[in-house]
Amino acid sequence: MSKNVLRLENITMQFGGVVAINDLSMRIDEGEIVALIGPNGAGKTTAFNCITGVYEPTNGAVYFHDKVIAAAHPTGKMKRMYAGNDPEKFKGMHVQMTPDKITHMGIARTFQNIRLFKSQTAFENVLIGTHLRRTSNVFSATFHLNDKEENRNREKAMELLDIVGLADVAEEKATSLPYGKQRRLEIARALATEPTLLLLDEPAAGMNPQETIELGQFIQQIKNDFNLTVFVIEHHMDLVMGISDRIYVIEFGKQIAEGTPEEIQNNQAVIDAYLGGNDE
Amino acid sequence: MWDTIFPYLLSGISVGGQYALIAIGYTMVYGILRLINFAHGDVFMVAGIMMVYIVAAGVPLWVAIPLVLILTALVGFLIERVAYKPLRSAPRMSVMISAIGVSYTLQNLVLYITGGLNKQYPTIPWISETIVLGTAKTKLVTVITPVLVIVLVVALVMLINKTKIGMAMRAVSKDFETSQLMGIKINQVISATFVIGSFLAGVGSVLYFTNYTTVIQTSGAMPGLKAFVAAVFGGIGSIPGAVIGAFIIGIMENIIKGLDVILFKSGLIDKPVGLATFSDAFTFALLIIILVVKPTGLFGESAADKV
Amino acid sequence: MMKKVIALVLALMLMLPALALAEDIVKIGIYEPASGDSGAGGKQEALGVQYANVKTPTVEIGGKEYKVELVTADNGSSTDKAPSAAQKLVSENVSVVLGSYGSGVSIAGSQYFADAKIPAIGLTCTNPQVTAGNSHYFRVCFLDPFQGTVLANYASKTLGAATAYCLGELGNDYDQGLITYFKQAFEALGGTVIKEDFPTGTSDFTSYLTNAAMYGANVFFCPVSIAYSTQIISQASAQGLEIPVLGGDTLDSNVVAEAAKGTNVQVIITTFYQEGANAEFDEGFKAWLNSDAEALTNNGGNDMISAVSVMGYDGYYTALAALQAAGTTDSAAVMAALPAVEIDGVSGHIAFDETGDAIRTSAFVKTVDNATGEWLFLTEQTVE
Amino acid sequence: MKSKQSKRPFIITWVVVAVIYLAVFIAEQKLPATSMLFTVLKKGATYALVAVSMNLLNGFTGIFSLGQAGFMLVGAYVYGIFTIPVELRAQVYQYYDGGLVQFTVPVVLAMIMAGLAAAFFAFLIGLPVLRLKSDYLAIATLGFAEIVRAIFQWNNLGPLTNGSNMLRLFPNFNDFNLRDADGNVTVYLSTLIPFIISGVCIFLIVLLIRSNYGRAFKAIRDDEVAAEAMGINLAHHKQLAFCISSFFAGVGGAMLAMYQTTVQAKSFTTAMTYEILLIVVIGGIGSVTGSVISSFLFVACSEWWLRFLDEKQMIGDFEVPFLRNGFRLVVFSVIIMIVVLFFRRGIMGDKELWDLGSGAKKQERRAAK
Repeated sequence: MSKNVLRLENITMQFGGVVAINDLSMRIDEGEIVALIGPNGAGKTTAFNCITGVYEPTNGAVYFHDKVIAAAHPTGKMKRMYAGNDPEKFKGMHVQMTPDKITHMGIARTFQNIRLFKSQTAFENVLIGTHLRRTSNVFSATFHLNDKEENRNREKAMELLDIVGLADVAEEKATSLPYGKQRRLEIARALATEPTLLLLDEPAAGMNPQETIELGQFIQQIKNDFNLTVFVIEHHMDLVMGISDRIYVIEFGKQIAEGTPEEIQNNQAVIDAYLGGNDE
Repeated sequence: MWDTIFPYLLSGISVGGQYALIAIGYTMVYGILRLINFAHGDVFMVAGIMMVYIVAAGVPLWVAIPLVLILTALVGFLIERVAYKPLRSAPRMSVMISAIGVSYTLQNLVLYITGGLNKQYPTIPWISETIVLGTAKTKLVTVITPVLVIVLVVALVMLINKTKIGMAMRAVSKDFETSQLMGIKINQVISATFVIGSFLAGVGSVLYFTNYTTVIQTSGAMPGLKAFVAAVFGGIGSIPGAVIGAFIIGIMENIIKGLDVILFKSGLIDKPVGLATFSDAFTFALLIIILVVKPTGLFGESAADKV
Repeated sequence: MMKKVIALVLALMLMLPALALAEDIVKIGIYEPASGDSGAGGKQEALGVQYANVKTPTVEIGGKEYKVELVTADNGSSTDKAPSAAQKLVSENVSVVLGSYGSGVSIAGSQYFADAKIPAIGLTCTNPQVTAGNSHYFRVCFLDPFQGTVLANYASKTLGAATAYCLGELGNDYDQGLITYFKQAFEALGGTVIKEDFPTGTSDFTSYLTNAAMYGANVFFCPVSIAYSTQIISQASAQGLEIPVLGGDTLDSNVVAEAAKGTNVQVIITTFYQEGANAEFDEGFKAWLNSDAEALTNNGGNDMISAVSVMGYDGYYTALAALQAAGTTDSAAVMAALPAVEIDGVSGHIAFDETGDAIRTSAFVKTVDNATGEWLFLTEQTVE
Repeated sequence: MKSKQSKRPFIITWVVVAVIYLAVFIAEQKLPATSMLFTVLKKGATYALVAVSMNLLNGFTGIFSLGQAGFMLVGAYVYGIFTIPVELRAQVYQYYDGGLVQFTVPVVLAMIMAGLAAAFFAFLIGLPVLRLKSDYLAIATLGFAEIVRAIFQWNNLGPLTNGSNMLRLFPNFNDFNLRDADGNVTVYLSTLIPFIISGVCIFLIVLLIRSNYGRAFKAIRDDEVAAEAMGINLAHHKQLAFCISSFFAGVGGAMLAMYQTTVQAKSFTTAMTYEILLIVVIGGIGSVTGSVISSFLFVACSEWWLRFLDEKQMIGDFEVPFLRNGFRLVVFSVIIMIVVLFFRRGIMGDKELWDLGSGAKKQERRAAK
């Protein structure tokens, strides 16, 4: 087995009395494309938010390249309300990295409900993604002593736009682009942070079948070009089945299955819960 | 010791009650619109000025007081219609700036009308009388204020819990969009909120200016800010919170004013150190502390942001 | 409507210069607060100047008859509005400036007059800082070290006070200065002083009044703006304050007297003038007030004479004397002529010492008749 | 591939700026120094800097702070305290035996110290309050300004701050004029120098906004969650913007002190912050050019052009109604409300002077497509 990139151990996320994720454990290995699927409201985006540091999990730990990036156990008021397992297991190892720190370590993400910088052009959106790898400080930047780096970043941003096929709209306001292009722009922006793990939250939402097929090819291409590991939340089963090495299925915050696309397609629990009735 | 502290407590309770009546307006508007209505303190001041002019025009007090309260409610209603309603879909900062603009306008308008001079507030008989309470002498209004505040708050809470418009208010404050979809007439609810808030500010103004007797265009600014701090302190959006917060702020402020005396009398300091300088500053220090330690205030509920 | 207004305004602006050329005019600036905490006092002070201007609308300078035009600028009782108000007078090329009520704003505007070489005559700004260290600011009233001593003497010797509670507004140079001098004099007489400050915009003075009582003070000294003093008096009345309220010249206003009317708060102040001292002036001024509705409103609604109006009146004649002595409307020449000017004013003889302060040796002490709301003369106090 | 921004708009901008400075210089030599014009220009230059610094925070970083007056106060006091000539200190600090500080520093250094002191205060207050959300932050910073005001007036700090009394007699704008041996002014610089100080500071702010840090600030304004996900450290960047903005507010405070010739903590009120905020709004939130233009307009209207509204005016025998003290401010506030309600983008929206030329070109290009 190759080296694992991301590992979730017993993650539970509870909002007040509502358990959004319940004792979720998973691992993603280097070079894999792994998908997380499940019905609406199953807690997929919540899982992403726990990985990227937007939420602090109620219980459990997240490892990235075997380094803890989040670890918590129920405390305070939550101690009484906690409805998950193993409240004691992660005692004494409280870690909560901020999202920017996690991105800095090499996890980049896109958002389900596109969050581009709305006042800026497509080009500037990508350029902002290069900011975290800066060597300049606020003084050298103000006095434009970092021109070399700045030019390199500009070139890189342009290249990325080219790769996602948006070079011709570089100077357009990001939010004036059509939906599909905005999604690709989000990917370009995420790539600009030089990640090793890319989290895609429903990248095909709102795309037609043709675009979806292209997106699948595109994800595989960038995975190879940038040496990425990809973790994707998606509803389009064709896409999921087409590109994933492995798939996790969750329902009501709990994992109900894990395996290769073939295994998942034949898994009775999954069919019952998800594929059976409501294919979206 | 008690004799030393009691007069300050009394002053604090009195001013706290008046803050409470203003704070309710802040907290209700914030609950529904998520807007700090910076002009609310000025509505309070305008109520005072209207009273001065209406009584000066020869209207008897028993007509003037209800008239002022109705007009104040109307002022609140108009402000919302003119300055906030057109901005309903605008960013929050725009609405807040509009509120600051309204405050600026009201102050300047009153400056123009009064010529920038202090106006003597009409004396309202009975509640202006001096009474003796233990070691302290005070106006009767000091004692009436907290009682009246409690009565009004109970009435308000009943209104919110029992009536249709109250229910609508609660719904809107929980979820603006959804309640709109559910067919609640948002604009009516918001207007009602402003009318109630302004009406209470009007009541507060009668009590406040009976105690402190002069009105000028800036009279509303400080009480307004303090009342807002009280609303935040108690947990903005919560009416009982605002009231309790207001009493705490009022009492603390007066204790600070007398802190030199209290410390001096109890032998902790041997000469006054001028802490009264910080009577206003202390209120804001308290605000910053509460915001940092418990941003939702004493009784506020926290809500997670959706990502 | 809007168009009409704009048209009117434009027409007006075109006509203004034409009017100005019509006859010889000398401009005197009135640098007074017309709004803010000291607005009431500033307006009363300006009334004295306006009355004097009505009485003597022209002046002969260098053998030529000049019409005196008063140019007013509202300094808003605030040091941050003072510069532009001062600059407004400067840009109008006034020959001399009168004012201001309130020492802080006078100091704040001072540099602007100095830079433009325009002399200023302080009417009732009693803080020594106004005239100290400069050659352009003069003053016709007494100073705070003197006033503070008078008050301290009165409190200690006449009222027999041992402890004085002093209350001033934060950031008000007048209050702070006078309290400092009072404190020095009062402590020199063996008394104890407790001093506290309240932030600008305060209206709740109940706790400060409580403090005074708790410290066992025998007098409550609050030389604050009229706006604050009226509130202090009415709250003192509600709390049954049993000690006298002492104040400086700022409290000499019918507004304050009105506030004390019908209460049992004893208000004692020092001031420049007592109604009745000059019957001719009193009558003329009252007649003028009663003939002009706006003036009457600015005087607080009745025709009681405030000392500040008298100082305004005397200041106006001092300015005229200086213009005559200079023989020109050039402000620098007026400044040069001012130190030697002497007049016999309503408030007494006015002559300047080397710092530009009027030489004054006495102050009036007055109190309010609680039944009628009128000022009663107590004594005339002098200090060596 | 490099970004292909044309240099032309920038050249035009530089030319416009140079012409303005030249005009100011010439006007100052030729027109009487007492003209109201110079008051407006001096105060306008001061307010322009403060407004731009506030815009950096509110407009570019999306931090709704209302602490500007507080930081200006700190700057003004630090400038005053360290520049009053030693021999005049006894006079200024008359109740505090000449005060604690018994040395002076050069004006430029004092201005930088003023900025640094303000930035330091910002750093301290920023640690706790920058975590707060929009309106809570606004009210907390507003409260901070009130606290600072009280502290600087505290009697016990008198030897340093002169307590409740004003600071004065420090070098002001008129001291920049060159004089001959007799004290007569040979070259007037009292308006040009504030223009230069303010211009240099604003230029620095523009450079910052156009750097990668400026982009990060805008990213935070547009979407905090996304910005954080892009690796932008929110706390660090917000603190940075807050301190830089306060630095320039502090320098602006020092300039205001020079303009006013006196400093009094009492006058740095919330109303001052509101005024600056309204300037920013009128100019356009997110436009440096807009803030600058609207500062001058605002000051000119309030101090000069609309003054006539405060006085009785006669046209022949006809007295124009409504005109009396205070009317100016009523008209003024109505204008502001109209801008706030109906012209929400202000004068410039989020455009800059150098965008105006290229904006037209972009449209051409779009049309060509």
